[in-house]
Amino acid sequence: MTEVDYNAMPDEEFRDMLRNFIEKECPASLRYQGRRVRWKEIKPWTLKLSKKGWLAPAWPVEHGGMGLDIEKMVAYHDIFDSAGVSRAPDMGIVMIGMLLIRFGSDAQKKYYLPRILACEDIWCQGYSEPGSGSDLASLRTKAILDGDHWVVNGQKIWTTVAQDATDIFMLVRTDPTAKKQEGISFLLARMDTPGITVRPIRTLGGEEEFCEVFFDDVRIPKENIVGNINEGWTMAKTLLGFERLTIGSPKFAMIAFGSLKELAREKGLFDDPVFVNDFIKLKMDIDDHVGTYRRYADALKHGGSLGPEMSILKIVSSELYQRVTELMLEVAGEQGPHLGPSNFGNASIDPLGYYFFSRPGTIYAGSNEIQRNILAKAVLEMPSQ
Amino acid sequence: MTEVDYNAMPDEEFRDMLRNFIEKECPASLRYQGRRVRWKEIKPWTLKLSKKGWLAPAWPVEHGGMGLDIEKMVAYHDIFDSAGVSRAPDMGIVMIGMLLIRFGSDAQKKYYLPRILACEDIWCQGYSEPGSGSDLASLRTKAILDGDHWVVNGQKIWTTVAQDATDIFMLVRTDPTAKKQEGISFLLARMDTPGITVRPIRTLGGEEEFCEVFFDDVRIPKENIVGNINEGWTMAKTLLGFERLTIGSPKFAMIAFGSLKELAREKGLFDDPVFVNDFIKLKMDIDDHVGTYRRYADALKHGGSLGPEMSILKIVSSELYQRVTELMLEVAGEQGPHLGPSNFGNASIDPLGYYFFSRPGTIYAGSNEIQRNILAKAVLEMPSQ
Amino acid sequence: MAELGWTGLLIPEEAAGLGLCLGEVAALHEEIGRASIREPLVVTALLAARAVALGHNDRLRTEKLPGIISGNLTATLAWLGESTGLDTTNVGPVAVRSDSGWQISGTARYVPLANSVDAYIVAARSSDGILLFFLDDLTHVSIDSAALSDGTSQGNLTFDGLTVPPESVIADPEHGSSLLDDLLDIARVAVSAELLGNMQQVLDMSLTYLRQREQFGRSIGSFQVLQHKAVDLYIQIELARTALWRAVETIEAGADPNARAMTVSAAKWRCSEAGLSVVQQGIQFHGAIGYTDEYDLSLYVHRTIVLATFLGNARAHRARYAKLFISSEGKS
Amino acid sequence: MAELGWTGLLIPEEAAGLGLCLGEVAALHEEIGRASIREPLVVTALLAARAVALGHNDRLRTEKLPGIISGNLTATLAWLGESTGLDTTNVGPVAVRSDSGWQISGTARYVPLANSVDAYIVAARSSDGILLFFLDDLTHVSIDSAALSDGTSQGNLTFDGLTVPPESVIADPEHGSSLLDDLLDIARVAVSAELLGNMQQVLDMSLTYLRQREQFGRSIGSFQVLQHKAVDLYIQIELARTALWRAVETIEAGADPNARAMTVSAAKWRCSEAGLSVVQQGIQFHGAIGYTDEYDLSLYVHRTIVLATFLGNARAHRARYAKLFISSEGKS
Repeated sequence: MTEVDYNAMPDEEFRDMLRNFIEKECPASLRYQGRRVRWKEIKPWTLKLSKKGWLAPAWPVEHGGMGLDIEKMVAYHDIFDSAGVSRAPDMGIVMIGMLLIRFGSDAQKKYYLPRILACEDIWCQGYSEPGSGSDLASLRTKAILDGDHWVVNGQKIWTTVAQDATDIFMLVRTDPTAKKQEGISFLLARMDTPGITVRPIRTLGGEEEFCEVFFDDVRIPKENIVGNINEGWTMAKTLLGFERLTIGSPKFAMIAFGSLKELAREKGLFDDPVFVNDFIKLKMDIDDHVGTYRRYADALKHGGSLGPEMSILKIVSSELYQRVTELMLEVAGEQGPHLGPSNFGNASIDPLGYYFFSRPGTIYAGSNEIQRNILAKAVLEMPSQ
Repeated sequence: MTEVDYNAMPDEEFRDMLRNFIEKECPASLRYQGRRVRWKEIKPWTLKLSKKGWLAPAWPVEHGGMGLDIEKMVAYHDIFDSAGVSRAPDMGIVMIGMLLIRFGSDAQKKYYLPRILACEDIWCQGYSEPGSGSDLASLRTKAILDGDHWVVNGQKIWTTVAQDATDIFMLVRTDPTAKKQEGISFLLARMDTPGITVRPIRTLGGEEEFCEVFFDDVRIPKENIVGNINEGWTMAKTLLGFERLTIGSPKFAMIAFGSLKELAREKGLFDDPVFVNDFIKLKMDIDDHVGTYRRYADALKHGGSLGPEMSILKIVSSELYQRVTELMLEVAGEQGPHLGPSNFGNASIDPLGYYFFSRPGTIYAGSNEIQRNILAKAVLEMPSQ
Repeated sequence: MAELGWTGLLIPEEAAGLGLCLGEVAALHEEIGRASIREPLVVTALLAARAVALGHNDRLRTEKLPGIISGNLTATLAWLGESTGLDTTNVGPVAVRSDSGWQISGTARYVPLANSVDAYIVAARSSDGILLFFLDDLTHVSIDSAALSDGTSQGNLTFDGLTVPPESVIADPEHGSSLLDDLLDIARVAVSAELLGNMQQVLDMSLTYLRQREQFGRSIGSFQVLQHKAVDLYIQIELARTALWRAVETIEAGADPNARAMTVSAAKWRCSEAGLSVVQQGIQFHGAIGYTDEYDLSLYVHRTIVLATFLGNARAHRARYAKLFISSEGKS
Repeated sequence: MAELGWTGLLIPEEAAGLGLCLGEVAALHEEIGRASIREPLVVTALLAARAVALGHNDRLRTEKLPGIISGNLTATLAWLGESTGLDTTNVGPVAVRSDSGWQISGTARYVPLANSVDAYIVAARSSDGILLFFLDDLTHVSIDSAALSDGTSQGNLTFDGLTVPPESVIADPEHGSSLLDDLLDIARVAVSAELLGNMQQVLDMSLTYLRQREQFGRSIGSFQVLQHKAVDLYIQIELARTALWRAVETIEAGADPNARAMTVSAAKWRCSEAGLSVVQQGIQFHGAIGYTDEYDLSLYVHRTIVLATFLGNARAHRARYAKLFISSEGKS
C-alpha cells in the first residue's frame, strides 16, 4: 500500500480512479441489487477494496484508512452510490471502527482495527430489543459484573445479518437503578462466546436479513467495554453522528430508479405519457433529494454541522425509495408478484425484491414518525403538549 | 297549494317533477356557481319554490313542509345537487325551523314557521366566537336575565351572510359558573334589535360571505329561548343531526366537477392523456363518494342512524371539492388567476372563485382534523393518550 | 372448497351449481379475503367452470362440469398474449382451421396454476374471431412456470401447432369474445371482493396492534398521526366497498358490456390501489415485526400483492377506464 | 425599485445596469417574495430591460435602456398566442415584411401589465423566424385587460396590421427565438425565487400562529398531526430551494439552452407546486381567519397563485420537462 494523499487529488481524478476500479473489479451481481447481499457473496470484492486500502474512507491514514476530508467523502459515496455498488456488512468500518478510533483503549484499537480492515472480523449491532422499538432507551438486556467478566442476559432483535458476524457491539443495562438512558453501557463480544444463540428472521422478501440474538449467562471480559461504565448512551449518540452521510443517502432510491428506467425502456413505457408523467415526478424528487443531500454535505465541508437536516434526508430518501419501488411493482404488470428476478426484454429485474427491501427504510434508524417529531420540535420549534 | 302525498309517488315521477321545475324555472345564474350567492339574487327563485310548497322538504306537512320520508329526501337533494342549484340562505328551513318544530313552544312555532316559509325571515347562526374556533363550547358571549329580558353582551364571528339576515339563533352563556357545555342556552333575536352591529368579513374570494356580529347590551325578550335554560348544548347537538344529509353531500364537488368537465372540453384537454388520468381519478373519487353517501342514506331509510359516518362524508366531500378546484385552477392555465369568470371557448367559468370557495370546507363545521379525531376514537377505538 | 360445492358458485342449480347471485359471490369472496384462504376459487369456479357452463358445448357441460364442480377435475383459463391488456384484443394463442378441427399455436401468458391443473380453457384468436377450447390432453403444451409472492404460481403455456378436434370448442368465433370478457369481468369482481376482505383484516390487525403496543410509556394508538393514518385507511376501505358493490349492482341490473367493463374496472382499480395502500401502511404500523414473514400480517401482504395484480392491476384498469370514459362521454 | 437601480439587475454595469449575477438576482427575488413586494421587477427588469440590453439594436439600447432602468419608461413583453405553451413555438403575433419595415397582426395574450406600461417588447413570428420589436406607439393596439388575484393585471394585445419600421427591430429572425427563450427562462428563475420567498414567509407565519393559537386548552402547534404537516411543508421548501439553486448554478455554469430549459422547468414546476401546497396548508393551519382577506396571509395566497401561473404553471413545466427528458435520454 503506497501512501497517497487523496485529499490533494483533483476531484475528477479521484472520482475517475474509483469509477474505473469499480467498472473493472466489481462484479455485476453486486450492482443494482434490490436486496441486502450476504457476506459470502460480497467478500471477494470487499477484499479487493481492502487490498487497495479503500475500505475505510473515513478512518485516519495512521489506522489504515483513506483519511478523506468531507469533500472527498461525499465524492467517494457519490461514486459508489451512482454505480449501484452493494454495501458489504460494513458496521466494522463505518460504526464500531470509527467509535474505537475516538473512544477505544489503545489495546482495543490495536487488536480490533487491523482485523476489521483485513475483513477478518465482521461486526453486527445489538441495539433493539423486543418491545423497545423506537424507544431504544427502554432496553432491558443486562450485564452484571462478576469478577473479571460481565455476565450478560437478555435478548436483542433486528440485528442485521448477525449470522454472518464474528463480533457484536451492543448496549446493555449495567445499572438497573439509574434513569432510562443513564444506566447503559457499550459492550463488545465475540459471537462465538458460549451462551450466545442466533436465530435468523425471515423477511417479507424471503431473505434472512435480520436475527434475534439471545444472551444466556454470557461471560464477556471486563475490558470489552468502550468508554466508561454507564456511558453507553453517549457512545450510541456518537455512533449516530457517523451515519450522518449514509443514513439519508439517495443511494437506494437511485439504484431502484436505475432499474425502473431499464424496465421502462424494455417495456416501451416511455411511449406512454401517463407513465412518463409518473416517472419524471420521481425523477425530479430524486434530483432534488440528491441536490439537497449535496447542499447539506457542502455545509459540512464549510465547517457546518448536520443536525436535524439528517432527519429530512432520512425521511425523503426512504419514502422516495418506496415510491420508486411501488411504481416499479406496478408497471411490471403481471410479472410484479414474481418471486426473484424475471426477464423484461433483455433485462433481468426483481421488482418484488425491490418493493420488499424498501419497506423497512421508513421504520428503522428512528421511524419517520420519530424523525418528523424531531424536526417539529428541533427545527420548527413546535410546542410540546 | 294542493295536498300531495309525495311519499306515495313513484321515485322517477317525483324526480322528474323536480327536474322539470328546475329546468323551467331556475335561472342559469343560480346554477353551477362556484360561490355563495346572496339573498337578493336568489330570492325570486326561492319564492317560486315557496309557492310550490317545495321549500321545506323535511318539515311535516302540517307545518307547510313536504313531509318527505328519508328516501324521497335523498332524491330531493340528489336532483337539486345534480342540477347544480345554488343554495339560498336556508338556515331558517334546514336548521332553526326544524329545531322549533321539535323543541319550540307553540307560540314560537306559530309565529316563526309561516314567516320562514314565506321567506319573510332570513336566519343566520351565531355559534363561533373569536378564539373559540373548533372548540365551540369555550364560547364567552353572555346573557344575563334582567326582568323580562336577557341582556346579551359579546361577539360572534364567521356568521354566514348575517348582513342579509332578519333573525339570528345563537348560543350564549347563561351560567358562567357551570362547566363548559352546561351553562349554555339557545337564544333567538331579531337582527334589528338595538345593540346588534354587523361587520362583513371579506374572504379570499372577495365575497362578503361571513360577518362579525357584535352584541352590546342587547335586550332580548325572555321567551326567546328554545328549550330550557342552560340546555343550549342539547339544542346545538340536535341541530347537528339535521345536517346529517347535507354536511357531507357531494353537491359542491359535483358542481365544480361539472365546470371542470366543461372547461376541459372547451380546451380540448380530453386529448391529453395526462389530464385524462388526473380527471378520471377525481371522477372515480366522486363516484365512490356519491355511492358511499347513498349507501349511508340507505342505512337511514332502513332505520339505521348516521353517527361517525357523517365525519367520513364530511372529510371526503370537502377534500375532494378542493382537489377538483385545484385541478381546475391549474388547467385554466394563464386564466387561472383571473378575478371573476372568464371565457374558455363558449363557456364562462370562474376557476379562481371555485378554488377560494372550496377552501373553508375543511375548516368549518368541525375541521377535518377534528373529524378524524372523532373517527379514530368513536369508530376505530383508538386509545386516548 | 370444492367439497362445499363452492366451485359451482354462479352455476345454475339445475347444472349442479350453487346458483348464487353475484352479490352472494362477492360476499363469499370478501370472507375468503378476510380469512386469507388460499383456495383458487376464482380460477376454478369463475373462470373455468363458468366457461364450460356458459359455453355452447352441451357434451362438455354434461361430461366435464360436474367434475370441475366436485373438484375432481381442476382447470384454469389461458388467454393473455405478449401484449398484456385487459380485454380480448390481447388474446395470445392463435387458432387456424385444419382438416381435423383447429390448430393452436402461440403463447398464453401468466396463466394461474398453469402447472398444477388437469385441464385448460384456452382462448385463441382466429380470422373469424375468438374461440374458447377445452383442453385436457396436455402432452403437446410446454409450460414455463414462476412462483408468486403468496406461494401460488403462474406460467406461460406455449402451443406448438397443437391440433384440437371441433368437439373441444366451448365457444365459437361469434361468441368467444363476449364470453371471455364476461368471464374476466365477473372474476375481477370476486378478486376485488377478496381484496376488500384482505384490507379489512389488515386494518383490524393493525388497530389491535396499535391499541396494545406501547412505546415511550403509552399505547402507540394514542399518537394522533397514527390515528389519522388509520382513519384514512378506513375511509379508503369504505370507498372500496362502495366501488365493489356498485359493480355488483350494475351487473345484476343487467348492464351492457361497456357499462360492466367501466364499473368493474373502477372497482378493481380502487380495490387494488386501496389494498396496497392498506398493507403498506399496515407494515409501517407494525414496525419491524411487520416486515417479517413470521407474523400473520405477511399472509395478507403477499396475498394482496398477488390479487392486486391478478386480472389487471390498478394502472391497467385505470387505463381501460380512461379509454371507455373518453369513448363514452369525454367528447360528448 | 427602479430608484434603487434594481431594474438594471442583470444588465452589465457599463450599460448602466447593476451587473448582478443570476445568483444575486435569485437571492433578491427571494427577499421580494418574503416581503411580498408587489413590484413588477421581473417584467420590467428581466423581460423588458434585458430584451433591449441583449438585443442587437444599439440605438434602442442607447436611447431606451436608461429610461427603462431608471423607471421613467415602463415596458413589458408580449409574445404568447392562442395556443399557450412555454417556448417560442407558441408566439402569437405574426410579422410580415412590408415596404416600410414590418407589419404586425394577431394577438399576444396574457401580457403582464398590458394596460399600464409605456412600451412593449413584442415577439412575432415571420416566415424567416421570430423577431422582437420595440413598440412605444400604442395607438393601433387594442388591449383587453383582466384583473388578477393579487391586484395586478394582464391583458391581450391585438395588432391589426400595425406597421413597424426596421429601426424598431430588437432581434432579427436569426436571433429572436433564442433571445426570447433566454429572457423567459431567466425570468422564470426569478419567479421561482419569489415563490420560494413567499412560501417561507407563509410557513413562518403559520408556525407563529400554531405556537400562539390555543384550542381545547393547549397550543394547536402541540398537536402531532399539525406538527407533521408543518414538517412536510418545511421539507417541500427545502427541496424547492435545491431545485431553484440547481437552476441558478446550471445557468451560471453556461448550460446550453436545452439543459437550461430542463433545469428551469424543474425549478418552476417544483416552486409553483410547493408554493400552492404551502398556501393551501397555511390557510388550513390558520382556520377561518386564513380564509379572510383581512389577514396578512392573504397577500401571500394571492401572490403565490399569480406567480405559480406566471410564465407557465407546474403542469405546463412538467409537460415541457417530460418532452425534453424523452428527447434527451428517455429513449437512449
